[in-house]
Amino acid sequence: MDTLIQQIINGLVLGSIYALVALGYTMVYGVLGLINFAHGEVVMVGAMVAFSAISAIAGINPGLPGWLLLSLGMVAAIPVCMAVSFTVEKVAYRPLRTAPRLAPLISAIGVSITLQTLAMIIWGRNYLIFPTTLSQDPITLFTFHNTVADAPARTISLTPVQLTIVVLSSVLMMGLTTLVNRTKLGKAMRATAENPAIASLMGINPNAIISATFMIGAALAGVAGVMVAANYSVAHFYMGFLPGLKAFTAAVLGGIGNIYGAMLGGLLLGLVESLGAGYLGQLTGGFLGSNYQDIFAFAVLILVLTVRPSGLLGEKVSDRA
Amino acid sequence: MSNTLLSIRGLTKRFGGLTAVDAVDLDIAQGTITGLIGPNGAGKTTCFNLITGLYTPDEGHFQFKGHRFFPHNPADVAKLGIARTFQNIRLFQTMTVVENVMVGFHTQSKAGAIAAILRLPSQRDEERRLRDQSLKLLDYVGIAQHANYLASELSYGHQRRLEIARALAMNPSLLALDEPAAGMNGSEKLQLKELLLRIASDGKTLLLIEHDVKLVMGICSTVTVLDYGKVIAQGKPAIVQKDPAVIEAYLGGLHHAG
Amino acid sequence: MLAELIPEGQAQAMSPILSIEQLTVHYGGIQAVKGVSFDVMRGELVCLIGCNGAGKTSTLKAMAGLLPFKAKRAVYNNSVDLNTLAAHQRLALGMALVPEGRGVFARMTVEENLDLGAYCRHDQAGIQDDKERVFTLFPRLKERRKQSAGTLSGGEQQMLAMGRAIMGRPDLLLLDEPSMGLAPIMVEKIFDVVQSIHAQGLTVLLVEQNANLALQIADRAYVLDSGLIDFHGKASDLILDPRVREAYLGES
Amino acid sequence: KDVIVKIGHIAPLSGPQAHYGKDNEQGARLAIDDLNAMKIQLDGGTAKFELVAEDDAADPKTGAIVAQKLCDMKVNGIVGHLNSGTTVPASRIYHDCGIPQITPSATTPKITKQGFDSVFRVIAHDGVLGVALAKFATADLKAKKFVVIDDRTGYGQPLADIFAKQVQAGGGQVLERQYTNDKATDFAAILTSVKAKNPDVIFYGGMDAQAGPMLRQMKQLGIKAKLIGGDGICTTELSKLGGDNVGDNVMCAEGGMALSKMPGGPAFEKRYKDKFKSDIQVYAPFVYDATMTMGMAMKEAKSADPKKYLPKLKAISYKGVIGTISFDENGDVKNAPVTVNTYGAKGKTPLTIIQ
Amino acid sequence: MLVAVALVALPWVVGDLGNSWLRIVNVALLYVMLALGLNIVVGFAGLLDLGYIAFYAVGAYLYGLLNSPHLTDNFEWIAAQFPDGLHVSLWLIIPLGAAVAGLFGVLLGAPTLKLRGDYLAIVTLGFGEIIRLFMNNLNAPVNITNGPQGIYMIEPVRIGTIRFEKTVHVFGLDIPALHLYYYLFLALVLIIMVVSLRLQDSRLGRAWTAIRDDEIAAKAMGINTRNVKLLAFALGASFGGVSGAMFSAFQGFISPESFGLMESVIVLCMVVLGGMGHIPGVILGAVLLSGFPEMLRHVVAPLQEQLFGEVLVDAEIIRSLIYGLTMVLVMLYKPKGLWPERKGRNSPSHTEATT
Ligand SMILES: Nc1ncnc2c1ncn2[C@@H]1O[C@H](COP(=O)(O)OP(=O)(O)OP(=O)(O)O)[C@@H](O)[C@H]1O
Ligand SMILES: Nc1ncnc2c1ncn2[C@@H]1O[C@H](COP(=O)(O)OP(=O)(O)OP(=O)(O)O)[C@@H](O)[C@H]1O
Ligand SMILES: CC(C)C[C@H](N)C(=O)O
Ligand SMILES: [Mg+2]
Ligand SMILES: [Mg+2]
Repeated sequence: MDTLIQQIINGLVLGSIYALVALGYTMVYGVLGLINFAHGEVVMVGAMVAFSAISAIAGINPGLPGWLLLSLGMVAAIPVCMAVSFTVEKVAYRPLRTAPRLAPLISAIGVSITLQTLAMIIWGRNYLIFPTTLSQDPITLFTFHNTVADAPARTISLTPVQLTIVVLSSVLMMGLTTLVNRTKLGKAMRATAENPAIASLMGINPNAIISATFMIGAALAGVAGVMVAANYSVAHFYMGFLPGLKAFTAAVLGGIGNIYGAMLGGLLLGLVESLGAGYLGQLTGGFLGSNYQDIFAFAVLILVLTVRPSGLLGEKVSDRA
Repeated sequence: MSNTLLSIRGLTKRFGGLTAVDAVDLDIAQGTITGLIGPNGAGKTTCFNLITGLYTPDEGHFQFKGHRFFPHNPADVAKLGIARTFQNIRLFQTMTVVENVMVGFHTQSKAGAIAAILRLPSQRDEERRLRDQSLKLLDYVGIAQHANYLASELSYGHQRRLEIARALAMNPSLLALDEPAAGMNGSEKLQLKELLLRIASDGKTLLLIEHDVKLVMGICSTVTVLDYGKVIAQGKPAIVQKDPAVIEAYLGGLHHAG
Repeated sequence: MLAELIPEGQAQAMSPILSIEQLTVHYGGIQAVKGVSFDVMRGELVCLIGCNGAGKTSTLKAMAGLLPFKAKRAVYNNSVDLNTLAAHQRLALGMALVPEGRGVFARMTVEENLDLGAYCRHDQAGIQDDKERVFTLFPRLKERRKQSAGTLSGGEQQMLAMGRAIMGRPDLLLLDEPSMGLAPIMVEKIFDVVQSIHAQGLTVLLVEQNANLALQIADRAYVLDSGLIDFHGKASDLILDPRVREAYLGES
Repeated sequence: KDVIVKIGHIAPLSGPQAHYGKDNEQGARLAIDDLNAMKIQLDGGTAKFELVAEDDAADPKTGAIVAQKLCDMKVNGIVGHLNSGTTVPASRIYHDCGIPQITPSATTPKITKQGFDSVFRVIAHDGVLGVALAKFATADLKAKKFVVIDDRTGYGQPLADIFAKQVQAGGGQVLERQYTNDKATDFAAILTSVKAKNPDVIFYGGMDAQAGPMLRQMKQLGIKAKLIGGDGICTTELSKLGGDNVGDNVMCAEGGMALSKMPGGPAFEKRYKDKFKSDIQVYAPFVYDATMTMGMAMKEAKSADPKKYLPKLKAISYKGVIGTISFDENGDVKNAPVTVNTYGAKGKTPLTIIQ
Repeated sequence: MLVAVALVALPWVVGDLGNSWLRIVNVALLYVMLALGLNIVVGFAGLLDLGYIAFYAVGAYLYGLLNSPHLTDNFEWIAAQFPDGLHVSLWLIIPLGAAVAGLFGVLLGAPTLKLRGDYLAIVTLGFGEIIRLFMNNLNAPVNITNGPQGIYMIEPVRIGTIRFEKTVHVFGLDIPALHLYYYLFLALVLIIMVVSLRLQDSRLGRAWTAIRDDEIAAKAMGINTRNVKLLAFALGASFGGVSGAMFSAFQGFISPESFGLMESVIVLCMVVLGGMGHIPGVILGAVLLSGFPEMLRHVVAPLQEQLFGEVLVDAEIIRSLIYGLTMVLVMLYKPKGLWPERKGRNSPSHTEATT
């Protein structure tokens, strides 16, 4: 029981991060139909910039409390991420608006390699130790009574960092939904998503909307990057790859282009991975272990897509003929 | 009727709460031109989509050339001998005009992967034959001079003609045209009318959705009028045209007068 | 020369809202519009007719900023140079296009589409009034207000596209084949609408294949052929012109 | 007169393992400096050693291309590659063109069992390390219950397998096998399930970049078990990567003597830091020794010609930073000592040496 | 004709510059096969496949398992059947590799049929990863793939009595194995190219393009989209399988790390960068993207040395940077690829007609 609950918590923490990153994928996909392969790199940039900022600030003013440092780190990281994303869109994607569908994808892959290399030049190849800002000591939420003597305490716990991750991403996600549904910007985003040319006839500036979309996604990715680094205490130029891949998977699972889908997909993927790693052994009588965790996750994805070809919440694109 | 090519009974399609096609009965006689008209949103295109297997009917029975069939899958329907054009033109944009027509010959040809890889004489003959026939068809619809353009480079009206040529390539028993005259001016419509009549006189059966009343009334032997998914009138054009319900729902004053 | 073509009543409003000289439009290496000149006077209903592929759509798209073009002169409202204006800046200046093939936002509801038409406006009350006006013009849209536009029938989409343009309260409406794919009763309706909004003072540049109808409601017309203006004149003259009758009205 | 002696060094310098690669390269650079300082006389002149450093991106195919390039260049010897996966295909190429190769860090046992007499290794292979660690865990630590985790790489998996097998042979019990990958940072799920098993010892077959965060997460979950692992986690970096959960609960083995125990050890560490302004990652000392060993063989042979110095290399006995290096008939370093380290206030410290 | 002479002479010319160039050429040829295979799926049929490398892996493992001691070492009954070890002839392995990979293509393709565009991409990506993960993990409970350690000692290609090893005497000539591989790969590339060209310009090729342009219209033309798509998957996969088998033989060692996601991505880049759907373009893309980084390897460091007298920025960093930026720039300036197909009004025949 304790294990199950703990695994669910693990899954939620992981899933919150996936969801934050997946939102960026989904929003960009939504407006441009582009898989922004370089989105994972924005996560990395967020972590790296926060690393530099926090190290610098803590160097000047060692007495500052952790939460403040972390916030300052984010304040530094978010604009940089947004600027990077803005520039990338403008330089590498915008000229390809009318190009064949795969051209921007290849451009994005090129950007991804470039950003990684730049990060390697700026921050070096080594793993960076991300300063501890929020405590990583567990808060015990619940203790079970032991039935066996001398067994370790059976507890359910969560660290402040993890708590922050979950809370922060929930808040951000709620904010984003409001933005997209309630504001004019949101409507303009959806219009641009469908047809930028026609949107421009409505007086919407598609370029501005697309830039805004990229920057919002980048801000979320930046937050995710900082939180990932804070949670695992490491930052590395390659750290964007895995969350990027996972978040992309999550976005598709939920129905790419749909922001609720990204959130649901992210959380679900986190849970599937966590429960898969934790229980695959038991489920298969020890035949398959956690080495099949990713296979399991992909199998779930494929299964979902066979039943629902547009993801969980993706709208069925009606084929009017 | 013995010479009924396609007969439909009780065709029904619902989208959520909306019944787009509501218990439609339709008989198409061999060798005729049948008109399907009705106000916008009446369910005409939906009928086409149902007959050609793009949508699955909620209810309905079909008989084609005297045999029962159920349109599950567009490819099967096509093989059966029903070809269509689309209201919102659907050409193969990156292919040339002549290639588009050659795709239309898909069911008429058979060379497979092996034959193609080995360039068997039979395959080469077939290719040559297809190309020749395609060019003839393009000539037939009057756009042979654009054979090597990309389909996307054609203007709207020419794209419509290409769609007809592509559908004809399937050598269909029934050719279903969804608003072929849309976007054409009066004289172009006249040319189209000639083309359609020629196709009919060459032995094809036509099912025609069209909003140009003059055209429909001029060439159709029977007309079915849909409104809100239901058949509100059916019969000879001259009679349908005078039906008050049709005037009210579809024709309006202008055409009534003229 | 123009003066004599323009109906008496409108002579006082004889300032051009759109003035184009030597417009050319290219698609890659292909020239679709090869040097077209025309004017639209404030309050006029001008009609552009021509065969398939004559370049009508290309001309309108160029006006709306959807296609790059070259022109010796392309001036809107006496002062605005269209060469320097991005597409999205035009509606705010009063220029709206209802594109060929309607271009409704398929994944949005009818109502959202209408709201987007008023994207540039900020007068909530006025927007609401105009929406009601659109719904009165096209009751079908009111019935379908929550349906996503992609599932509307062709005719319904055309109504929506028109309605959406009206929501922007334009001064100049560019209409690309509004009757295409419409039932006769609907064509009648659309032309009524065009006529009535024109009567209310809106300037209209209408591209139509249904030359017969178009010439009946237009003040003046230009005839386009293979990317060039063949001739132009008063609509009431052109409708009787044998060249027009043969080539565009389908009478021999 | 200078005689140019080219030593090829190959490691991933781009991609996710670039930090290990650069570390290795820097180890080699130090050795090249030292060799040059020694003004070795050979082939009728003073040897001027040059390092040809190449990137194989940890990709076997690229590794083979680079190997071919170095063959074409007729380098005098090879130090590398870093990964087993690149070393194996490359070794065939070096062998075919008769260039001796010493790998400083590729630890798969098979490398030296291909029957190539020109392939050497200065590091204890996974067999040695795994067996030693298992002995240590069952005999010294008296641990009974184990959970074994590996990163599914060509390094971590065999090491973990050998450990698990040996532990069971020694009467220990492997409660569970868990797996992760070499790019992961989140281990909460597998650790939660490990926690339920309540082992004495967790063995990790993998690298420090994963072991560090893993240690932090063990603490977060309240896991008290000890973590032990091989040379991949046996780094000074680990104490930083793993934060305050890196102490005497962590034990790791490395082939060779502990750096701090060797005469040249601390000095080497300091020189490295001074020169490259960064900490040693993992294998730099091994690369240094491999390069030095090769240089020494040339010195003894008075020639940089492979045919001449290869016999000397086979028979060499060189006192290096990590211990005395001499090779057995396979080319593996002979009775390499294995040092088990733990972590204390001053970072990594040797605990015992298993001969 | 000139081209033919050039192609035959190439290895001797290039071989003189250094065998590494020839190895680069050989690897490029393997990529050409891969890219041509993927081109069928992506370029012709418009199905975005991000897991294509799985078929390469299947071919590689098939060859590896059937031509190495791995199976006989691990399965007694196989050893009993084949006391001399497994040696499967090239004439059998090529069709077998194509067939097995093709079968996998169909298996992978089947569940993706209903999916569109980018959903297809992620599912294929997932399949690719699943295959790699299976290869990485199927070393226990029975050791089928040897897991992350990969398969060693894979025999080189053998045609009759000729073993593609070191230098071979044929027709009284001494031909290095690299040259023989070159001719073998070239022959395969030519076959695959001709097959591709013929397929493209056929009823099937048109059906693929039709599906790519408008699936609904294609269906309405009576095209059985399911079968035609599966055929694309199968044919594309079979080219990948052949390429993989050749890679296995050429390399002598394979491990799952050679078949990661990035590899699929790179092959996709080759197809798109060269000119999707256009066979000469795709070949160009494959040659460029596989050769380019290796060319940079030979250029970047020496150039810096010439210009500045020393290597200022690490060569591999510049290499990655140029590689990434090139992809962006090519797309920006040539969004349809470096050598796209020209059809329609812009086609060569049309421009000729007008001038
Ligand atoms: N896929 C769908 N989902 C929901 N509603 C649909 C769908 N397809 C059609 N409809 C609705 O069904 C009704 C009939 O549409 P249909 O396209 O058949 O009309 P139509 O008679 O062809 O009209 P038009 O002449 O304007 O083309 C319309 O109200 C339309 O909104
Ligand atoms: N995207 C395009 N690429 C290449 N050529 C094009 C493109 N769009 C249109 N054309 C060409 O430009 C010319 C003018 O086309 P346009 O669409 O402006 O004509 P139109 O007068 O609107 O015709 P229609 O009445 O058929 O709509 C035609 O010859 C057409 O083939
Ligand atoms: C850097 C390490 C992962 C190398 C490892 N020792 C190997 O044999 O591959
Ligand atoms: Mg319709
Ligand atoms: Mg037009």
